[in-house]
Amino acid sequence: MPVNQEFKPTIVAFCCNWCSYAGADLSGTNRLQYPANVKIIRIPCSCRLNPMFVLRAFQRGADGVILCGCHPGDCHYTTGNYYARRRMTLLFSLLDYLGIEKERTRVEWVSAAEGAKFAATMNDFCQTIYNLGPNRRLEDLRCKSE
Amino acid sequence: MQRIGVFVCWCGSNIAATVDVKQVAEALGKEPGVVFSTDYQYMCSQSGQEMIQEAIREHRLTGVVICSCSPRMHEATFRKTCQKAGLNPYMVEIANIREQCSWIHKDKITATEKAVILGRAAIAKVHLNAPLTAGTSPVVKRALVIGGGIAGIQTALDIADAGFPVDIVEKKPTIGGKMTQIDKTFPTLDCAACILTPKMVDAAQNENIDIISYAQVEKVQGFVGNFSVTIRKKARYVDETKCTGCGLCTEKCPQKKIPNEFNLGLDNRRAIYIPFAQATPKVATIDPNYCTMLKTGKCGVCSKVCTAGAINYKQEDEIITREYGAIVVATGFEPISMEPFDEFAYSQSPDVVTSLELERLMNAAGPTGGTLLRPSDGAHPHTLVFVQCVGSRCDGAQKGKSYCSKICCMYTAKHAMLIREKYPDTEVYVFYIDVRTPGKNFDEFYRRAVEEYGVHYIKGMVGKVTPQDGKLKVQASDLLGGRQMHIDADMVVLAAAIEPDKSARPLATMLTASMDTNDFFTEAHPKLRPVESPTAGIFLSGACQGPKDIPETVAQAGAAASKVIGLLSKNSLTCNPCTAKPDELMCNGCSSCEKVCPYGAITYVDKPFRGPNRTTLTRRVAQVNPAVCQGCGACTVACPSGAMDLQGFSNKQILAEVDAICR
Amino acid sequence: MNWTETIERISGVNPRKCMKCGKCTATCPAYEEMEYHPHQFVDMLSSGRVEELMGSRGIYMCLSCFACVERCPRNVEPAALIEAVRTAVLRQQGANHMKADAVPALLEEELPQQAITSALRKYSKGG
Amino acid sequence: MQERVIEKAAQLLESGLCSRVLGWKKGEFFYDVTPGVFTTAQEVRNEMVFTPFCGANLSKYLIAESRKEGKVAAFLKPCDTYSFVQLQKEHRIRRENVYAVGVQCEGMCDLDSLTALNLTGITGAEGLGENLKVFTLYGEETLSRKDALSLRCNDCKSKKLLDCDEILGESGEEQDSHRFDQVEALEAMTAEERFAFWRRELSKCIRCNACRNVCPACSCEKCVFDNPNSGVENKAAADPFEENLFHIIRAFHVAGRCTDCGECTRVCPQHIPLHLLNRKLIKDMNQLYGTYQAGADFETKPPMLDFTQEDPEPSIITNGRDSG
Repeated sequence: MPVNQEFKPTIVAFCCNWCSYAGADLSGTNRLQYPANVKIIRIPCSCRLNPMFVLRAFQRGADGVILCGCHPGDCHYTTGNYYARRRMTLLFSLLDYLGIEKERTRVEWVSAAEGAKFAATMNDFCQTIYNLGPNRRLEDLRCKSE
Repeated sequence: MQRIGVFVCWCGSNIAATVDVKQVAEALGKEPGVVFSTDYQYMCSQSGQEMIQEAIREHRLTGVVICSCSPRMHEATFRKTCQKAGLNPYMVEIANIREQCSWIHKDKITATEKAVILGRAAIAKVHLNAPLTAGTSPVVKRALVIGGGIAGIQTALDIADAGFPVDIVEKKPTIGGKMTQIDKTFPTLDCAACILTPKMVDAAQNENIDIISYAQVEKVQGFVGNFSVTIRKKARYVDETKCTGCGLCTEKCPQKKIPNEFNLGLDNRRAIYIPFAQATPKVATIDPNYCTMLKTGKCGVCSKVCTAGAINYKQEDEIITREYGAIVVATGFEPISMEPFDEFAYSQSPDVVTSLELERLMNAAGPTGGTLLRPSDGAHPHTLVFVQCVGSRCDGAQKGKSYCSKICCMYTAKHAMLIREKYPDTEVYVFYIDVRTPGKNFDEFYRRAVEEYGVHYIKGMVGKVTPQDGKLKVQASDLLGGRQMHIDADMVVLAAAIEPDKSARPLATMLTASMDTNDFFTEAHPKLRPVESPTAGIFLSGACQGPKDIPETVAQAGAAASKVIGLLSKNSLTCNPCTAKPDELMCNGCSSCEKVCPYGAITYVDKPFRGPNRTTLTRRVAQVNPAVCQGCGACTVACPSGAMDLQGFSNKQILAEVDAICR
Repeated sequence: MNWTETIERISGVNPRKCMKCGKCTATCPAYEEMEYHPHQFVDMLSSGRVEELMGSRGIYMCLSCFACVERCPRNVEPAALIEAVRTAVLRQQGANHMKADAVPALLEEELPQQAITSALRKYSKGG
Repeated sequence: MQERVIEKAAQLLESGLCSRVLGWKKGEFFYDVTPGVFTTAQEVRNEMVFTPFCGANLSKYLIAESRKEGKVAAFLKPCDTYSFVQLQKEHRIRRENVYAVGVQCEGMCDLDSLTALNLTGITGAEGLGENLKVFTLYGEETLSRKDALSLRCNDCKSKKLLDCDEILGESGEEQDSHRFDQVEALEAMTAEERFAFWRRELSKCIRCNACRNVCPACSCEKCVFDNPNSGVENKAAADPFEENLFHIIRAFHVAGRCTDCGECTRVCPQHIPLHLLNRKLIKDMNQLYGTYQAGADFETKPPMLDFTQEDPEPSIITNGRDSG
């Protein structure tokens, strides 16, 4: 993925501790490369992700935020990812409604055995964000319209 | 202000190869609050840990950040290390700069830069860590084994031996599982029933073991040490306490034409049946789909005939709810369906059978009374063709399984040997890709089949089987002989691939145990923790975790039992201290959190609060039971006022990590 | 001219997926007429003996009945491979397997018209 | 109707059934009716009103009032009763301390709806049954009340009076309002247009917190924006983004609890159409998880605190769907 010098996207990945964090580790153990722009924050379950954290990441200059969790039905806490699924769907819909590019946010279910899928998802997401360019809209949603 | 120590690990060359550890240590040393920063080849080694303890004492550290491998690897180690040095174990944070940094980036500059950022995030988090102490929760001294095959029985026996009560829940009317359908077992050729039935009787008579047969698990709640399981015991329409198992009713029942699942449909049984002679519990069961009395209310022959008066047509499903400290999954396997493999004409000719069906045909208690006869015309077969790897080692996408089913080579060698020994006039061909007999005395067993009993092992595959005028025209390739063979066979036996029992899927969701793409249960660690599921308190025994033969199953059953005994012998478990904690001053008492809590750990109470000008207001506030809460965090997001926060992963900590990463 | 690489590109077959079980050869109805059999196509491609395969007469005996593709447990598609070998042969100068003037000799009353046109398609470049 | 309301209030106070009455009080201007608590029948007769400008939703005040000693009577319009039920569902109101009087509502007007009819120099207005008499410097004007209804009353979703101890007039029925038209219009725009629309609207926000203070669903003991250790505490926005953070987080917090009463837009001094944010979430929730009206009953679980195994994946948004 050609990352030219000027635009280095910052991508925050929230990974649930039981499945996708283990999936990330597995892709590491298999030495599957994905861009260094992705930084992973470990949360106990995908249901721990508060929309505030996603907005805070964008506010602090992140260009893309992805939430990885267990496949529905696989959640260590039985129902965690079902709530996360609803919350993220509404958050993405609201951001899209405000005119923010909807490709900047994504949810992906990655199990502990899917190291390859994790790496592939990160590569694909980085490429999408790289094509989208830096995150301008969320920054200046406030300044005067032309 | 926190006094933080940063320790960057080389992990030999795993990290140091692509991350400049010195630069990372130096960069993190400048972060606010960091008073000590160093690097070392192996932080997790004895000397590495001593270095940490030394630094804690010397620099009076209040927080420790270790940039090393994944926390899933050594979080526990480093927490113990710091605890020994007098630091609260939850004041330690780990930055994963190996699996999520050094191993996945080749360019040293970017990898180092990322390692520094990850380190900063960990430092930002540790600044806001609060010392936590793990609470304890009681352990219910009773185990549950789901599945009554050899795996379940062996696990239950071992647990019962250690003095703990254990329940076996078996879906079928009797325990015993697949092994009861098998004739002889490899490599010793002793008869399956002879070595299994004593264990079944043991299990039945053992006062610590309670067999709940013809029942399925419906609901599982709670967590390790405190599972509450709801079991549905299906109605048998026969009173277990009265029935003596005499079998009179099974002879008199007018409904005769029901395919007998125990013999895989090769013969019929009655509407009221006992699967086989040594069934445990030896109690008749009425099949509601076929019994005319239950369907139309006209018949009742069995209740007239029954001397013990055990028949009760009004019997209802019984719901049993019990508390357990540990659960062992032993749901076993099923051969896959042969329908998609129409090139072998499995559904066109009764003489094309799977290996399990062959077991029944050769078994003394089987439909043909032990003599091998062709299902089509009952004649004695003279040429048999065995086809290996049917559905195994396939592409796995369209049809068949991608894995090797492990047990087929051995049981095919066993079948070939037994047939050649009992009927020397038969010709036996085995078409194989490669024979895999890696166990103890296994290869010698296979060589005996070839050398002593003259079984024709041909490296090649059967391409097509066409049933024609009473014979099966087999067209196969002989790769070593470089020829295409055409054999007129009397019977073709398919070594079908095996897959997990279908009922395992809903069970996995109930137990929050995850499954791999082939629906086998995923173990906590393939090499180091093969008999535990990632969910604490759930253990795996037998083929539900992957294809395996009886010796391995029994070994794994023993291992699972020892893990259960290890768990049940504890009076209490230290539970996860990272639980939710409400801030009562800000709690609205709106019970949003209670609605999303999967464990029901939240209750409400009216508490007095100081109101304006010295009045007291009583307000409804939430309370979390730390022993029940597992720390998932669903409530923290459902709570609008942010009153509910999760210790160890608090809102402020995660926001600090986000800030550190995006800075 | 590196034939192995071109044939892999044309056919899209990955010979490494083959586990040498021989099921394709077992189901091949034209086994007797060929000196190299379907499992050998794959093996020869992966061991670089493609020229030898292109020289053999057997590649024209394949009926493209696709039984080997249907039955292969690893989805290796030997038929697609041999089709690519035939195409590679035809692409060479003047290497048409069936010349136009040879056709009348092969004609028989009951030979369906379709057989001739499909043979021309398969055995000559012009098709 | 005003006389009946005043009579009822006075009668409740004199009979001693209630020690206080929560109703609408004459404000400084005719269109500026403020909520008020009356303790004596005499106060009620002087200051209590029920004019076509009583837009205020009184149920939020019951949180504090129901905790005090003695019973409080409260006059609630149909849309207010939805908030009343929703707050009870969240155990915020002690029902036993409240005597709820439902008041039939013909739809309320406000200054904007009058000026929209380019009436100038308005000095007063009076409701006369079906129509409205407006006094201006240049003479009187009588028009039908329907034309002067405020925006939210035009697409009123229900005239039903829920959980009332007594009703003045009748309790109406739910109406299929086209309240999502504006949301659909916005969704039909391209992302750039939507972004420009919201940038223009949200840039007007002066963080006066009026929308939060009036919203019955936004009634936390201590709001996350006022709480120093919430991590997102901010009074005035430090950077451009924090303005929108406030509105997005607020919309998210009330998701599933907002009864779409429209108070936020009514009180916004900058006339930002804040209800369009909440309505968008309500529309999505109805579309994705089944129609749900907050405060309609006491049992059903709000969509954000519930789930089904078959919920659509978030990619339904990111990979695009017909946003209509």
